[in-house]
Amino acid sequence: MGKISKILIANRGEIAIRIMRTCREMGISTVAVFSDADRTSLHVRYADEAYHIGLSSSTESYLKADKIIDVALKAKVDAIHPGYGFLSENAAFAKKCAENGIKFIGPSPEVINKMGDKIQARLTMIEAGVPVVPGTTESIKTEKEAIEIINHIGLPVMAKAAAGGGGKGMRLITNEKDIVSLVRAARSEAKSSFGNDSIYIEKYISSPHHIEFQIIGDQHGNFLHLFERECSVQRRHQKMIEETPSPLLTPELREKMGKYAVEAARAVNYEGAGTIEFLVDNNLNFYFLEMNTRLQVEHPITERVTGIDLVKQQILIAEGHPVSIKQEDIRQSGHAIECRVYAEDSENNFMPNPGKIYNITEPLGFGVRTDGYVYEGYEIPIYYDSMISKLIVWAENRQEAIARMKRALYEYKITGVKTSIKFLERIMDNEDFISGTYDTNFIEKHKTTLLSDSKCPENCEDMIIIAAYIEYLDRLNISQTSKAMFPAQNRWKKYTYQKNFERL
Amino acid sequence: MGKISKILIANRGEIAIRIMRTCREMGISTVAVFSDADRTSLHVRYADEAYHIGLSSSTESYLKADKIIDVALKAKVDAIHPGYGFLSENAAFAKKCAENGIKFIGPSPEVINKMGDKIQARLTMIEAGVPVVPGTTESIKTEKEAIEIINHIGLPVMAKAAAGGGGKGMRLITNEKDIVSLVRAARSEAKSSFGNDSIYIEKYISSPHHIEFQIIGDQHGNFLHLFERECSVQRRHQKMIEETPSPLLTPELREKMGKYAVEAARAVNYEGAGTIEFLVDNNLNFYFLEMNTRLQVEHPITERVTGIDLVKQQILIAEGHPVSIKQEDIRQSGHAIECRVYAEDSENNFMPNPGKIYNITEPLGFGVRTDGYVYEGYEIPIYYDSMISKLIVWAENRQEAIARMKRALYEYKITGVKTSIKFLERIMDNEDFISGTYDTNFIEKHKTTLLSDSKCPENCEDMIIIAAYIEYLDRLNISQTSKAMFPAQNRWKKYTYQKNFERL
Amino acid sequence: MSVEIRIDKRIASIEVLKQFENLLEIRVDDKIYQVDLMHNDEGMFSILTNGHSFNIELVPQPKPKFYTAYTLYDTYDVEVIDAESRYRRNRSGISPISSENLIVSPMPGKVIKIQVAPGDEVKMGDTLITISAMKMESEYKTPKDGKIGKIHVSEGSTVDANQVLIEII
Amino acid sequence: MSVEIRIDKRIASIEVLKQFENLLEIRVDDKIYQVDLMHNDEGMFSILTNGHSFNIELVPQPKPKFYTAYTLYDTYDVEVIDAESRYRRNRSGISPISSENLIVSPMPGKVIKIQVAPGDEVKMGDTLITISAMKMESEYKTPKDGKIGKIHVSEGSTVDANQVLIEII
Repeated sequence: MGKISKILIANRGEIAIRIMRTCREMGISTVAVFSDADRTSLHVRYADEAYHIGLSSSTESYLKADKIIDVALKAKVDAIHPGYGFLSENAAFAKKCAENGIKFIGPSPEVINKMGDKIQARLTMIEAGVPVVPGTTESIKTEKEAIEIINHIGLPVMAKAAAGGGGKGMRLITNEKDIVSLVRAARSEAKSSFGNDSIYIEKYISSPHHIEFQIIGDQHGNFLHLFERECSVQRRHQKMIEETPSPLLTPELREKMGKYAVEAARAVNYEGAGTIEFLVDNNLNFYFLEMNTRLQVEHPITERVTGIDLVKQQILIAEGHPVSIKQEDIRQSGHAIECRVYAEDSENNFMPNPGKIYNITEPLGFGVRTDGYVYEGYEIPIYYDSMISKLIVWAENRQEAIARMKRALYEYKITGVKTSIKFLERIMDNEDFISGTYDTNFIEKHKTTLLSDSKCPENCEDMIIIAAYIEYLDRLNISQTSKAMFPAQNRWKKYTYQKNFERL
Repeated sequence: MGKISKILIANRGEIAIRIMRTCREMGISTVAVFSDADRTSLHVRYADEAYHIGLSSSTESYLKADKIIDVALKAKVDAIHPGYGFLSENAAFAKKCAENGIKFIGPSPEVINKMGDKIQARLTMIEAGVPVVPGTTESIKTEKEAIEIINHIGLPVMAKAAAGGGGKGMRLITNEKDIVSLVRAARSEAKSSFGNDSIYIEKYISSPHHIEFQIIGDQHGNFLHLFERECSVQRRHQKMIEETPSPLLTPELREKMGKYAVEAARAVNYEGAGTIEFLVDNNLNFYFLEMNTRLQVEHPITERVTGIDLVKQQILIAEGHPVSIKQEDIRQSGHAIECRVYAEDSENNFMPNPGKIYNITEPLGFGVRTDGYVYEGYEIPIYYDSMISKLIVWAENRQEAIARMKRALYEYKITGVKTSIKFLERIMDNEDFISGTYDTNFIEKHKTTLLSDSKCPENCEDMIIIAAYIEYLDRLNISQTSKAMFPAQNRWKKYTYQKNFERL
Repeated sequence: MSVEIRIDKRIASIEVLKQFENLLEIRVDDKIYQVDLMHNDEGMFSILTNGHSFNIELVPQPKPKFYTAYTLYDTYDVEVIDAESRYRRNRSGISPISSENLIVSPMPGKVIKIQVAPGDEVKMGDTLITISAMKMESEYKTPKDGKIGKIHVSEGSTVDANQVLIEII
Repeated sequence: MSVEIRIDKRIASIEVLKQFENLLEIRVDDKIYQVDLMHNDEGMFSILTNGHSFNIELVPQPKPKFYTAYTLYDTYDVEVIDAESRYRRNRSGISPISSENLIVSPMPGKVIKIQVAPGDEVKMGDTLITISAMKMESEYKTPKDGKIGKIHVSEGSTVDANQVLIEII
């Protein structure tokens, strides 16, 4: 495969835009696809070309492999970048791309199959000598079978989508009476997220650390890792905060795990960017959890400490270039943290909160990066993920990075929908987080303090009362005069509420 | 001086906000001051406290030392950060701060006097053995005297504000008949910018490179430099683009100039962050030009390649901490470029273009930082500088940095006022800029191609015509029905223009 | 003109004492403030009082005179209570269906499944309806024993925030 | 309804041929386009035609039916010419004072100095007035010989963009 001049991005939201940014820097044309609900999404406007592919539900659009291949052929693209989620780990889609002479930016269908199917991946790792979490080695296709196996392994267990990732289709089962309903929920979510309701069961390791290694491999047998990401701050089994370096790892353990990660990539002759996820317990034992054969949501923190544009590497590798970086030259410089901003109601069990964005103020300044896709007036669709942006900060050390993240979260204002911003700010104030002594049980452990309502300081309530009153008077004023026909030069009003007071 | 808990920022615009960001990260309270024209400026809303200090004209507000000291005392601040411009290089103000027990964040009044007065600075450098540009060694206070001296040195010469900096109050004189009017203009601009109409005259070095070194010094006799900034892309003697490393410097020359910069700082026992500006000719001879005893507009590119927050260093030094960084540990990692976005009409001799901002789309993503202060609906005042934001990119190497800057400029959309964005984009496409072979004559040399109007590609005009027509129909519609009372749920309209077509 | 402002559960009285352009002297309950107040059409307020800078944004709710107020720290429910509101309040009395008799969707979403039919007897905790939003499914249960009344939605339909889904008699 | 659109110096005729919701078939001069067009109240347009994505923003000018159009590449002057505009144009004939008889400020600013008085004789190139904006002073010179007519501003006053400063008779 030679030079890529045009790429179709088979995705939406922030990741579609993030990929297009690198394409533009590389002089590559971009093609967007969109569902009914996404006609006004930013990725449609950012792309050079954009094509409608179906109804709002992702099974009727972003998961329709044939339709996307049709568009790719029509627009004459050289390659398809699948982003994360949707078809990114779908071997059949990767195969169809190849059959139609389109480069799928990612590993081969065989590798996707092997690593994407969590059960096969476990087997591969067992063969390669990497420690794995105890559990089933076969896929479970019926509810009955699942229940039998759970009873055999013994509670607590995790039920996980075999085709899954990103915390979707995953349920922790600790109580016998919940087995049926939770297995059902996991299978139903697996079906709706990945189009496949197979699940598998693992023994549940209580309060582990979730640490993953970024790896890349090219078509010439070069494999290397770009260090780890600590992803233990999770809610509903979805990551909320990631950082690198991990405060848990020692240099020795980092080197050891990095070597295993590279070996895992080599074992399947991996092409492109991928992630090896490990569970680490408090005694620093680690277990292979799964491999994600795609770009990860949290890839920007790795980019920030290594300086390497991962999407650019993906494209260069897809073009057939050998990786030009050497393992010993990759440095983990400074400290990076990512916070995921979800449209959700943290106080109400992190319930998704789609709706219309009223105003946005994005944080800026030294060491701050925002990867988002929503804009003022945008109506967040109910059909897709509730993550609306990622806030990434870098600083010379962890302490400074936390201070910078606090500042950035303070500046970040999104009104109109509820978001996780306040909740994330409280995490930055949490002592366990500040000291770096936390695991995947972190949010559960600190629920009470993290959800405590810190109202604003002295007189602030009174100022809101004053604002509401002025707003009320101002509206009265507008409806009583023809002022609306002569808008003020400056939208900040200086005189409009004067008239009312004369009557008081 | 001990811990600083509260800082008054005696400035406005992007630099006031940039300083407040670091204060917030350090847990320091911020106090803003504002003129009549700036009540709705962002720095007023960003600060913890804000006080009105006078009329719109800067001589009646931001240059009023006494008024600012009054506010500082009233708000009980520990220190004043002057930013750049305004009172930042005003020794009398620094002295007044000290007299009132307020720490001025910057060097002592004596050093400001010595280095801030360009003529004394030249003398100091001559004594220290640093090469300087040939010219006057005494301040010129009258028009008559200036003309005599110019006739003596011989044209071409530069007339410069003795108290100046930032290209203000500076005129190139090449033609005898222009001497009177240009000397007048320089003095008048010097007066209005710095409150002092003294000027000095230097022999004009044609097409030099403008390269400056960032230095810092603490109260304990430690002095170090943070490498250079190449600032040769200028228009109207004001910088437009800066980058680091400079494509001109060799490692040997960099080391040599860095040593001179450190010696210059040591010669005056400099405290805080400062800049040593050099002119470099094509034979790599360099001359001390001037020292700026304050934070520089273009400081973010230094922050980006070294990872060091310069405002944080300023504050730590003001608190009396010794600098904790060692010269040999400071790395110039990757490549950073800054583009200054001015509200100006590039096609019309870079005429300032104040007015009301309609919409803004800021560039985001990996390696991109925007430091600005305007927002949608903001009316840019006519009283202050026309720079509305700075776009800073970083990449692993210069070529990638240029590609990233092009992408960022492409994404950056400001409507309502004319800006330099298009002009900057064309510079990124210029072959001399791409190859790094440019000097201060760059813009003049490439004026024709840099101002050429590249209209948008095929069919684009027709799309504008269609948009205008739909807008027209939509407005007719609104004025004919009471629709305005029932706004659509989504602000993107799907149906509103249908009605009209039924009549067509 | 006597107006009160409700902020979350607090109801405050308010009165403007003096005004010169954007400088106001204003009383909130028993405190008197001098404020420098600027605001724009989008409900953004910048208030300076005694030097302190407050940024407040009022986002209008579908019901007139109801707002969500955003500060840098938190959000509040705000309502302006004027003569008209008071008149309406007094007239309306107790709502015919109190809120605990209604299953309401707290967010927009899509109805995946309705587990009951009108007339069904239900016991506290029974699941009545499943709503999906952003790939997360939520089951809504009845907070009390009772009989299913009117069902306002059907399977596959999309619902808005605060829409009534099912009545329990 | 016959409407023409002027874009910079080009005047184009336009006609909608078919429409279904936001999908339009539309003729511009002699070309026919199928477009998928979305826009909002702030004049932002997203147009897809033949797959290509165009982003256009129309910023209204003080004069009705006049816009500045922003694409990702450039800006254009746009005017909608309808029956009313044509009627006005025909009625008004030639403007009593043609633009070369007027000194107009191209930007907002402050009048620093007026070098002439009504009735003064001036020669082409003479400086008439000095305006300052953003710390840069600009001198405005007369483009022709003539006599100073009305002066619309005074020293120290602020001026808007496109404001008439001085008339030359």
